[in-house]
Amino acid sequence: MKTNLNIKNRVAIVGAGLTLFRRRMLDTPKELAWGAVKMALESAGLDIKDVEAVVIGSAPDAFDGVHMKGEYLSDGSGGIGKPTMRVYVGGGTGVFTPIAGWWHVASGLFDVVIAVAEEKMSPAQPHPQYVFKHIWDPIIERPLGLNLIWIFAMEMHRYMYRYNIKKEDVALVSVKNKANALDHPAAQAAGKITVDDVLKSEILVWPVQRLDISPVSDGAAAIVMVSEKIARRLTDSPVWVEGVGWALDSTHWTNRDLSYPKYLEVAARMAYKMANIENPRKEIDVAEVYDPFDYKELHHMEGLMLARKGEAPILTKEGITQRDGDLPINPSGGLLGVGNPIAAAGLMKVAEIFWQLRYEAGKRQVKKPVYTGLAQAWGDLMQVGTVIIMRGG
Amino acid sequence: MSSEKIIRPNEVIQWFGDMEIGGYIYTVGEAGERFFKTLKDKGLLVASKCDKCGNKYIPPKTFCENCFSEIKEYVEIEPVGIVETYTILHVDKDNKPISPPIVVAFISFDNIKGGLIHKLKINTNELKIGIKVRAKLKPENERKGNINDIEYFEKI
Amino acid sequence: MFEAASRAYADAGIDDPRKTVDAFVTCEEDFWSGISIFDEFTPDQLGGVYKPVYTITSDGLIGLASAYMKIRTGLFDIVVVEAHSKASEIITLNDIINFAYDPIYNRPLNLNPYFLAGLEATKYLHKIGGSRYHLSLIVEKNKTNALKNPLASYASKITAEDVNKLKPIIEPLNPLDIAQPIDVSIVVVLARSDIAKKFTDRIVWIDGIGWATENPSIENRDWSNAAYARIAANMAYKLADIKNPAREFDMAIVDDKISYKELEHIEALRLTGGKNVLRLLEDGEFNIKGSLPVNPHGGELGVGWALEASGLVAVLEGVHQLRNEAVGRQISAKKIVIQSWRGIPTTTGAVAVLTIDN
Amino acid sequence: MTKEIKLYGHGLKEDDLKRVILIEDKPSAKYSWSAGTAMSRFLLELKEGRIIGRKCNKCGRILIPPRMYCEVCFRPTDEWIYVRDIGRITTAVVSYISADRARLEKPEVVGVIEFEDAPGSGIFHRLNIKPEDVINRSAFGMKVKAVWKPKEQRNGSITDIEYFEPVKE
Repeated sequence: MKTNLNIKNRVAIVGAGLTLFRRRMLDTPKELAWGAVKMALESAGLDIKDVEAVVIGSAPDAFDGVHMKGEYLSDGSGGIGKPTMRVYVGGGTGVFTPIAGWWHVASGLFDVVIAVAEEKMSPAQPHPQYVFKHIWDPIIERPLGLNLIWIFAMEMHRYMYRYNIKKEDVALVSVKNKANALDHPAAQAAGKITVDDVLKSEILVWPVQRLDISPVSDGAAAIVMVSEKIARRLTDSPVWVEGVGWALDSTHWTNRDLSYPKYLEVAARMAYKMANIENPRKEIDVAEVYDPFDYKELHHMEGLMLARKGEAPILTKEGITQRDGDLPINPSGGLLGVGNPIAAAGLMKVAEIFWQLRYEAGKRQVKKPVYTGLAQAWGDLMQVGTVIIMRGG
Repeated sequence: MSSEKIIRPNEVIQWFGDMEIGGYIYTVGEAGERFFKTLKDKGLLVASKCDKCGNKYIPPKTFCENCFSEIKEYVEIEPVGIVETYTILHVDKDNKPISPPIVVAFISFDNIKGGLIHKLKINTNELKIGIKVRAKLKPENERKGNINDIEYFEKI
Repeated sequence: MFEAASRAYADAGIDDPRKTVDAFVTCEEDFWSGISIFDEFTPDQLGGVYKPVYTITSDGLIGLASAYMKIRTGLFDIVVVEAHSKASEIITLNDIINFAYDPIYNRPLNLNPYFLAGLEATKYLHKIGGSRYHLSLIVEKNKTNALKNPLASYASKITAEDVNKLKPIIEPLNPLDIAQPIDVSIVVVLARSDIAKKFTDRIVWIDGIGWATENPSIENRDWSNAAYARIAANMAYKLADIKNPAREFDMAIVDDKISYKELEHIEALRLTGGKNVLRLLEDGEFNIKGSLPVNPHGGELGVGWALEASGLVAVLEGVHQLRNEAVGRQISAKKIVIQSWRGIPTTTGAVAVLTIDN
Repeated sequence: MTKEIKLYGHGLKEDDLKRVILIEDKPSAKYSWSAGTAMSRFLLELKEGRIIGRKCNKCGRILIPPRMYCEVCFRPTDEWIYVRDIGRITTAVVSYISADRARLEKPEVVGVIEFEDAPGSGIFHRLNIKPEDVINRSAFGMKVKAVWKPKEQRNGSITDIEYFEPVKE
């Protein structure tokens, strides 16, 4: 990766908003987007007329049930009469949306940009899972009746086999995140559960059980991104976007080693280089890593080099990733606890780091002092990593 | 900069498939609930009204396009409007000929932003921009709470 | 896609894209491809494995705008933009277009999705005082221009009189008013100015670019102005320091997915200089030999509708013209404007100003 | 942003669906994809009971499924190479649910098989092995061979292979 460090313009996040995350919502997708954008603008002290451009993130059109979903969402997103574009990297979209927001501002073309992510999965019948039938290669994979949980189970099992990880060690992630979510106002799947509850939950595709998985959800999230001069005018506590990175692996997932997310390492190295981070384990104070399944939190910690290969379960067991630990991971409650409206869930993570770095997370505020935070998402065919690094003022 | 015109060689296999699921069920939001329940029960249209900038919208919106405020106020109106523009369709969705052709219009309502797209039952030589039309609703017991509770608009 | 990418890299003087290119953009919608999450299938064919690759679910010119922004940040030097159409693989094209309409207020009417074009065309012709014959003139011009373009699939020697005789399908439109789909793959290599000079001496510059969405709700949009094109043009003109668009461009490529749109877009781009757009059309000013040639390559009516690659088809023609490679249709051009629109039912489009050094 | 803040949105319970307005649609989205040169040959060879890959002479990999270009070297691949239908399991799982999330009576085992003759190249398929061997992880690294459908039943599809099953080392 040849990354040019001549970044001309700094970019700050000055506001964030969320809707509730729920299994199904009455509100239309554009109304959900509006709810999140409205809250983000109010928290930034800005009006819709101040917004110069809009970036929309949303995962497959086949959930909301509208072709050209970016068009459909543009009014609720605040994009009427403005430069508006939708970006898309599958499940990684939630963290990619603010990366696109970053380049809108860092290009010098815009001073105030909204990044909004929305997903309404509930319209898809008879179950949103059906949409995943269509993410496979139509010729060589779909005829085998491939199921989304299968592919993740295959990755999970390869990872567990490679580093000799026990199921109960993975389950700790689910226990932690669902408990963390008890303090989150948007949460859909918070709860006090035990490792035993996870191990006794319905076996879907061994080694995946029901409580290893995040729910399907409707919801939206938004942030306001501004140039340095606007940030200084608006707030004493802007949160700076200091590093962005993303990378895609080959489409051919059966030609990869599934035990390690190398694409995420590539993405993370890009972001760390830009943020001048040499030792992520020491320099990242708090992280929101993508956890649609409990093992993914561990897998991603390793890809982000926050833990050595095979070490993430040990850190988890030692309590280091708890809110009062030395490396708090997913203090929001993550996708496992707050819910998983795909793109919105990724942007929710960015919003959480924003609140953590401003010490505005209330009961979710991590114990240690925080200066540098990271949010990450993952998607496509287990092939894309998206990373954003933020610093407090 | 380069382009490639794709010509498919004969030895390449065609593979048929779809990107369908069991279907979709859409909820209509708070404003949609007001609109369709009023249409069904009273045969009236509902506009939402922004109390900050005064804009009224049909279809009703829960947020104002102009000032982005939340909208909670609704007003009911008679289903009478003006034809803003029209077209005559001689083909159906699959481009198959239809006879008689269908007239479709965009109808606006007095002092309200937006309007409705719907079918128009009219003698085509009377068809022009600016004519006044009224909605012809299905009988009350056949209404289901969707846009087809209006059968068509007709000239008054 | 691999073929188009390889040739684009060769054309740009890039020997090893795996080393040289910093990021890759693809422009596509899932329902055009029949794959939920099309982004999965992009990196391999472009040379983008383990690189920053992403999809813009929009027209190629908007993808180009995203690449332009990325280079301006200073983070990237060389970004590749790809867009394609495999429309021939879509069996139920009209159903998919229909699926872009609002599911609550529009879709249950179960109409041919081009009803919106019929409504807009009626309103627009009413506003400017135009007639069916004006639409036929546009069809004649573009299909005839396309005869000289090897990429064109719908070229013909048809006259406006013949077009006028066709039976309407969606009044006032007849089948020749609507661009028909083609398959194509286009790859553009974009580089920061100082870097570009190391690779080639035939650089085409993006002096300005802009994009905009007007209003997705069809009930709340402007029915007789292409507001999205006007907003996008204002942005692009500001960046390119264009003060008098009617006089500064040697030619224009505007979106003509439906015949009336060509006129609407010419007006939105402020290319008429206060003159009546119908008179300019009647007088042949938009012909290849006219004062402002518009769509000398045949537009989409002549070349075909390339789905999200439409904007890059326009860029391609712009590059050919500026580099003096538009055999048979060459216009002496140093500065041109190109514009794209995503088609019904959208109000999204982009505008770019392209130039070449003397 | 604390727990006390009121967020926008109106959640619906299953029961609420009876009282709210619902609009239904089932779009038609049908395609005829072109399999491409490499995949077409692969499918035709499956019909003959053979597995074929494309070799990149620069990095030396044999790509399965085959591609006409090497994504690592970004150059055209050079030659067609048949590989034996024998490989090793790199990962395997036991599915108790169908693709439609219905409970299966008999659990299914699926996994990725890396071909012995083409290191790094694997395909996804069904496995005829015992679920216990997956759960106790002895399936990892196991040597397996394709079991083909009878020739007359093959139609040039990945399902021409019924499954892979263990072979003696």
